[in-house]
Amino acid sequence: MDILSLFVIVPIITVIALGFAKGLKQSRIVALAGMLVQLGMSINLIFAYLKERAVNDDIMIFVKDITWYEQFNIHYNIGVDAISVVMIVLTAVIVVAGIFISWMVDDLPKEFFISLIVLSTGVFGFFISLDLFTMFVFYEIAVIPMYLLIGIWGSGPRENSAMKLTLMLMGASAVLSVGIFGIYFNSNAGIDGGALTFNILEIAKANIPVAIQNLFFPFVFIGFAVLGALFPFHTWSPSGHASAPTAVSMLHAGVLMKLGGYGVFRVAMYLLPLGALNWSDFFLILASIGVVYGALGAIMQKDLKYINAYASVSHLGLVLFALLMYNKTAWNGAIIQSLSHGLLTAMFFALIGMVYGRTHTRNVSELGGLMKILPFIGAVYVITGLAYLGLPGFSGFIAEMNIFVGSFQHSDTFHRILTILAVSSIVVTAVYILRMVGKIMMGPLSNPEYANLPKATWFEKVGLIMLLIPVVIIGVLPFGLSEMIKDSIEPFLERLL
Amino acid sequence: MDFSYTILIPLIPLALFVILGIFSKKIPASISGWMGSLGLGVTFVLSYYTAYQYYLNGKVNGIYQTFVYKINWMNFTDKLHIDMGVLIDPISVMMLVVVSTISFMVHLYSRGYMKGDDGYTRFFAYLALFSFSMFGLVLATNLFQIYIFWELVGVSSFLLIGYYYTKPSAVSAAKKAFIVTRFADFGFLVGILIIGYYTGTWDFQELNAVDHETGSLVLNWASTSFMGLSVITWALILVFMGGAGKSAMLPFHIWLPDAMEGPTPVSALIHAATMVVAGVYLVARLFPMYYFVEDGFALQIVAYVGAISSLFAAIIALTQHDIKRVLAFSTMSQIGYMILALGVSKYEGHEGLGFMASMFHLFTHAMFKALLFLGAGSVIHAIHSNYLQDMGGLRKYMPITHITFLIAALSISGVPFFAGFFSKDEILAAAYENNMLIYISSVFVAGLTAFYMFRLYFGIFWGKEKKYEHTPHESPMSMTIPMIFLAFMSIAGGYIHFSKYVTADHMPFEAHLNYYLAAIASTVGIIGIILAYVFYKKENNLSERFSHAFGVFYKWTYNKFYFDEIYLFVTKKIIFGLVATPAAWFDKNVVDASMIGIGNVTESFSEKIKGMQSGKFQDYAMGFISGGVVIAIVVFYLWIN
Amino acid sequence: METILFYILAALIVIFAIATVSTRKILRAVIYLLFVLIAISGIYFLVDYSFLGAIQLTVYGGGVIVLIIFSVLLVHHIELELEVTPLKKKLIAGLISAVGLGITLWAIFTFPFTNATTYKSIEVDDIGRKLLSYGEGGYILPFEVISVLLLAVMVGAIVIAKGKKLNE
Amino acid sequence: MNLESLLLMRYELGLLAVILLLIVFEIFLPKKQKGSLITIGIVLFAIHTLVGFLPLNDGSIFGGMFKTNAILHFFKSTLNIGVLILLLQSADWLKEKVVQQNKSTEFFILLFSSLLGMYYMISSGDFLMFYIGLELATLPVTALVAYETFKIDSAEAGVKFILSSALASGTALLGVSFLYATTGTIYFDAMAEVLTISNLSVLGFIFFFSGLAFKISLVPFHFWTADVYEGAPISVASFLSVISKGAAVMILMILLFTVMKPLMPVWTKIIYMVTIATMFIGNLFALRQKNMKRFLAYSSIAQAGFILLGFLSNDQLGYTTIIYFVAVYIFSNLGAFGVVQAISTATGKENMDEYEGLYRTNPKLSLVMMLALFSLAGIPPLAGFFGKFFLYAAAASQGYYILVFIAVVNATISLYYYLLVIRAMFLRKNPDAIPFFKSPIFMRLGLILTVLGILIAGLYSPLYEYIFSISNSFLN
Amino acid sequence: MIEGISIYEILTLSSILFFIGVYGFFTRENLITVLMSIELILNASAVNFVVINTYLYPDFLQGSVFSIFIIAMAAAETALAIAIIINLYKLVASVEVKDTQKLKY
Repeated sequence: MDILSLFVIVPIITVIALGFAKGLKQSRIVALAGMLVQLGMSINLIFAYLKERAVNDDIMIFVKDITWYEQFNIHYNIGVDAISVVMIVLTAVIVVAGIFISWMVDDLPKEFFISLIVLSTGVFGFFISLDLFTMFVFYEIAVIPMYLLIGIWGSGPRENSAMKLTLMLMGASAVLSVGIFGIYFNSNAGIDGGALTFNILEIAKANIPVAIQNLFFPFVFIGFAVLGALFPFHTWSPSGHASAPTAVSMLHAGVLMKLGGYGVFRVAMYLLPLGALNWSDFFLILASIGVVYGALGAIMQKDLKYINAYASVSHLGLVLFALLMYNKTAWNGAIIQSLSHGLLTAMFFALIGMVYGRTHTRNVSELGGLMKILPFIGAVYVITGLAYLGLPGFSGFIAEMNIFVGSFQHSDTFHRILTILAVSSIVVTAVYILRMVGKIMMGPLSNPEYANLPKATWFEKVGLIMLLIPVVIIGVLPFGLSEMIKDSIEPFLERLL
Repeated sequence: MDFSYTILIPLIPLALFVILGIFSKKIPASISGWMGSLGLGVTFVLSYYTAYQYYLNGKVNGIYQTFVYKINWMNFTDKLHIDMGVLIDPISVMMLVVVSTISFMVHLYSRGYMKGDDGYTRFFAYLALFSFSMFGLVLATNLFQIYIFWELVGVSSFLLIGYYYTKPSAVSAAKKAFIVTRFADFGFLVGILIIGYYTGTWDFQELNAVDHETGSLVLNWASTSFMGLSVITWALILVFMGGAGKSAMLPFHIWLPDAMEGPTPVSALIHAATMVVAGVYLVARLFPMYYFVEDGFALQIVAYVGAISSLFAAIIALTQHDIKRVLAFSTMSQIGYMILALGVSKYEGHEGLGFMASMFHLFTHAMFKALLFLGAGSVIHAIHSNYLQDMGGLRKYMPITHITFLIAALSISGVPFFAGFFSKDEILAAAYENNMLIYISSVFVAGLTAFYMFRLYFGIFWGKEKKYEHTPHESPMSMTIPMIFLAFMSIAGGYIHFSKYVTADHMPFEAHLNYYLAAIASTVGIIGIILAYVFYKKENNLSERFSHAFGVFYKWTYNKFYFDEIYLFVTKKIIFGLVATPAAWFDKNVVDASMIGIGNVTESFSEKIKGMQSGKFQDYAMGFISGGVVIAIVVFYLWIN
Repeated sequence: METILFYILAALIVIFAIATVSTRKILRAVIYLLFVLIAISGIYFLVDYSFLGAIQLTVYGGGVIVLIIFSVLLVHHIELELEVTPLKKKLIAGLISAVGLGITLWAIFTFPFTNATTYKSIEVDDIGRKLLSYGEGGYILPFEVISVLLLAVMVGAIVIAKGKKLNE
Repeated sequence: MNLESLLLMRYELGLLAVILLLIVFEIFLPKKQKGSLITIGIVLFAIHTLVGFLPLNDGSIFGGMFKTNAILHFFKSTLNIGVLILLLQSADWLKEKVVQQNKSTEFFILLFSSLLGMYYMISSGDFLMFYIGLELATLPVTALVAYETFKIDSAEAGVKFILSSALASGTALLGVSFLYATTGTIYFDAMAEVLTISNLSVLGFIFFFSGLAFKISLVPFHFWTADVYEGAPISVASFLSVISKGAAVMILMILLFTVMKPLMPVWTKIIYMVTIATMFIGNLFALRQKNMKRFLAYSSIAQAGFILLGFLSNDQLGYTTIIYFVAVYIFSNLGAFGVVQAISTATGKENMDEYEGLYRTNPKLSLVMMLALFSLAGIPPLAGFFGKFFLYAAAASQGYYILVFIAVVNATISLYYYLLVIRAMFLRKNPDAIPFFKSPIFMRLGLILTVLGILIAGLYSPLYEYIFSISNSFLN
Repeated sequence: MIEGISIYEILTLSSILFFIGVYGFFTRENLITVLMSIELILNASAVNFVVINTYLYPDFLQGSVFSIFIIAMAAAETALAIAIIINLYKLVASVEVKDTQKLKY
């Protein structure tokens, strides 16, 4: 059994095991066990990767290729480069943290963990697959459990939010599928005697006519970017996050939304480079609108989760923005940004969940002065906030600086202006983050009943600290990570520039 | 010679911060206080040792060398990268001395001042964090490192201002400070980006390298110009925007007065002596660039901003009642001095008087302003009020405070033989040589300074006693000792021959007092003192009469020329009201609505067409046959042509 | 001679067909239908396919019509007036039928039929052989299958007819 | 003509034998043991199904009136499995309702003879056999639709169905007569050679096509579907929507790609139009449905629209995908109908909002339903996803990207209403939800089979490989 | 073969017959009369087969045989239809089309 397939198999085994678990205690233990194994494997994967990479300079390594539907030349084809590796690690960390955070889920615990792990299976599979079809399969597997997770365990207008989210994302994947066919049926262009293929690396060898690329790039790009909350297709995210249970928000904002950026990078831009170049300006404008617009939207929100959701729109807009900048540094930044946003937003949702679980409100104006009552949560909240607004020493700073410096390497005014626009978002970010932190954590205690809220429990602490550690590590010692990522960006660079 | 050990200077506070921060619950107050002071004591010693070493034998044939120890921290592009390290040159060493001194003193002082406060340990953790960031800032080897620590300094100031986080005013002050400076840093960052792109480096040595033959920067860049100015000039202006933000220059000064919500030692450390002069330091750091790029156009702007700010602040300071706010404005005004001094300075030799003067004033000002704050702190400690109205006749209760405060006041007012006198005189000289207008305003400011300082002094320690709920008492040793030390410094500091140590081109020169200017300055100062004496020594209504006479002007001054209101208007009305709210509305009613709309349209359409299924099978049959017929027609149509 | 006969039959067919679908007396409708069927059998006789004509008469005249009449008597009393169809519906139906007819005729008349030169009348024993032979052009399989079909239909009809209420 | 050539008709003869055996049992079994007839019927049919798996070689007998080949084989076996599952699922409904009316054997006879008709229809070699097969497949079902003679709905549905289908077969006949007029033969092979595009032949084709489209219930020939499904007993509805539709699709494919090949430029246009109409109408109507049978009726109309996509690619992948999707669709739809059947038999409830909170009382049923619906909606890794994806691919391979886009849009719409059911069952909490009940063994068996099909048919590619290997065989 | 009459006339006749049946199917308000219209439709096709056979392709008797089966089929259909209609009559005491509109939308 090869090292990568395990990432899909272990979750499946866990799900089966969960099938036999009874009650909250067993289910959470089983789920935790399975995902800890997953986490261990992913940590191990880093070292395995580095070891292998030293001797092996293929684009993808640990490649494993099994023919699945030979008539369509569909393969179960997996392999990783640094980008996938870091994404996998991120996923594993957040899933484990999510399980800790939802340690006390009361209603249908077994089903909850099953859906959660099915979702993560999809994500892991998505990150390891090199075959468009396999990738697409895992993509939809990752999306569909959200419906149940939000619908059953959510709060507020959960049914509508779940429906909206699911339909918008599945609609996006439908659009995506058209794009995939467009790629597939031109995948042997320019290769005499080449067979149609879904294999990304194979398709990359073909030179698809530019007209075709221009035609299908929007499909693929939008198909993925909706998941990355591209303006104006982001509206599923605020309501969805607001209604979702904590762990799900964490997983969704932390990991699932990253599929968007990853897919754009790995499929849309890698396979349709010319189309990407021709469309980049248009989508770049959308992305930068999203960056500023999301931040502005976040200022006005009352509901903590809405604030965070719009913040995610802004920060993921930055990812797409950086990707469309066609610059090594910016891409590097985009990937680090994905990581950092994943961890930070997960922390935020976890914290919000804790606050909500205790005070039963997420309305900023009703909360206040919780720092005194919940010192740990308060402290972590402040730290997260500062990290989120790009304080040096945390991952967010590294990511943003890479993006800004990289984007600014363009000599034309258009990109410059957009870059400066994007930079200006750091101010707005500071505004809403401080507003939120200042209001709910500092100031006088808003409600005397909060005076004796329960302190943070051990599993909450573990969950938060797990997430905080990588944030600080990336923030203080960025060089290792960015070096690791950089040489995986090379092939994209060769292809696009 | 080897200065690598200086890396310890930032690292010790960092270690302190980590320990205190993580175990803030475990460590008892007494221990943490001692730990903090001890750690800073070590850095204090180290810094002085460094200074001694450097200034004594850091010269090679008459030029102060620059020592750099750095590691590569992160690579952006193959050219652009961030290094982390220490850079030892005259100004950084001088800053080391200042920062370590004040920080150490404040640590000692706080042990007394903060006694009994829950979160004592947290306080010292924050202080340590600040010291770490500040040291990192002054030792920065490149523009990006300075930016990083710039942000860290900002955040520690945020934490310390918001130290009493249950006080809404404190929280809002902290937010204000952070956001305003953050806004300024936006300019700073863009400036950094531009410099990085055009020069391909952020390293100070490369940026500042001066070719002495041609008298211009070695560095060359694609001299693209933007709106009539070269991009680098723009970059420098933007960078100065950041500096202005931290140093509370116009129009970013509004956060400074509110920052006084923080504990007084913090005000002394951060908002008087060290952090607020970061802007000055930044300009000084890049001085060659400022000076040489386009014949110092950017420098001109710097000069005027400084001058205007100093005048503006001094005027406002006349009318404030909160003693800490008065001090805050005076700080702002003094920093304006330094900035303008830099602005009017030149590079070579004695020409660079302004640079030297600015640094000199930075040094002395740090001492006496810190002292003033500590004094004010001990007063507040004694009577639990910030307001001048509640004070008076305290001299007999707290003699040490009284004396030290007086010394500081004299020093800042530029009375001869006190530290401030010398540094201010140099500044005025520099201004006189270069820009008459600025010179005149500066002299005027000197007078105002003397006046409001002594307004404070008389108001606090003389005048008639107020009702105190308990009789005021002198502060404990832990607080007075630092004050005494600083008092000593704010006299002795003046006798250091700065021009021998700190100059723009690292070459010592002989600066001597310009008696004629000095005379003018000191007379103006003394006039100011006398006026203050007349107005405030005894209870009288002169001041009221005066303020009535100046009616409107007084009102404007008292309200700080309505700057806060303007900002409030801009943020609340324009940003929130005219941008963010519409954005939110748009999001809800256009973007989201359209998404939902698609769904609703489908639903309603399916409701409309349900009549097709009328339940009458004959209609179905009609559908059947007509469907066939229609298909036939279409096909024949399609296929006949 | 035959030509005239054909036209007469054609006229009868059309007229009575229209009468069938338009009269309001249901029993008359049945009778008109009977006339139509008989006329059609006349056509069969004209094309020398008397066997089929005979079948037509027996099966339809003898079977189907009687069946229909019985059912009519079962569910109506005689002289029952059918209710009139709304005119609008009639118009739409007429329109659709007319258009359909138009297209059909157009298609037919645009097709160049070539009448066969050879001509032979259809003999009964010929039909019989074909129906019972299984080789090329033999029809025993349909013959067998349709028996199954009749069986099934019979069973179905019986089941439906005998269906007694559940509560009995 | 000898015996082993007669063995080519093994399926038909076997089924006929089953029918006759049942009649015998019916006659000789004492009254009180009539209940056991159900078991007997199912067992007999199971045996027949198993026998069906035995290898059989291709060939044509009766002067080419009856053809058989590998793909037909496979398809007949698929139909058998479908019917077997359906019987398992409807076993206890028969026990509950039908036996006491003493109509169970007839039920089997009618069902089987309809199946026999489909056998003949799909393996017919000329239009006569096709027509007879069609009628044999239809008429018994009309009886079955009206089977619950004490229910007005059932009777009404029966009337509607038999009259509409009579009209449809009449139209089809006219079409065939025109085709006969233009070609002079009713044999498929002969006609394929001489058929050319002319007004009359095209018109004939359209009339004929509309007759067949009626059975597949393509828009605008679909109107009967919903009413009949709603009125008919659930087993019959699912038989109509799964088995007879599947068979009709099969013969349509055979005819289009063999006999009607010369008309291809025409019928691709027609298919194109009809596909779009079918998908949209089916989905739009399904949105509003509350009655599960009606809901599934419209959903199956939409599914038929998706199936047509496969006809647009004129190559082996197209044929394979059509058959594959039909097989997958049989499993998925049977799953859905089975759950409806189970609930209806146990509680008599057939409305979507009566399903609320079902998961908390009957988790297993709800899960089966969810799998079935997700498979219909095309959610991986269930079989339906692969089927749909390949259908899209088939259409896209000929460059019909716009059509594919329309199709995926419709897939999203369909997902919406499938999720409505999921919502009712999983998301809603309902104090008076349907209480827990234990389904009898037959039902459970039937559902398990469908679930296996849904899970395996997609992930396990050899099935598709196998169909591909034989899918060309009907061409010659 | 009727002399003086080409196939066109006869096909026209059958087409007219067919569409009269269709018209009847559309408009009749009584199930039994609808049934009769179906008889017309089926007969039209039967006539077609016979005539086409005799006029155009007399060599094989395909059409003629076909028409026989059509008639048989028609009879079977009618029988079943009537059974079902009568069953409906048993339940609702009417055979009007308007009484078969319960299932809709």
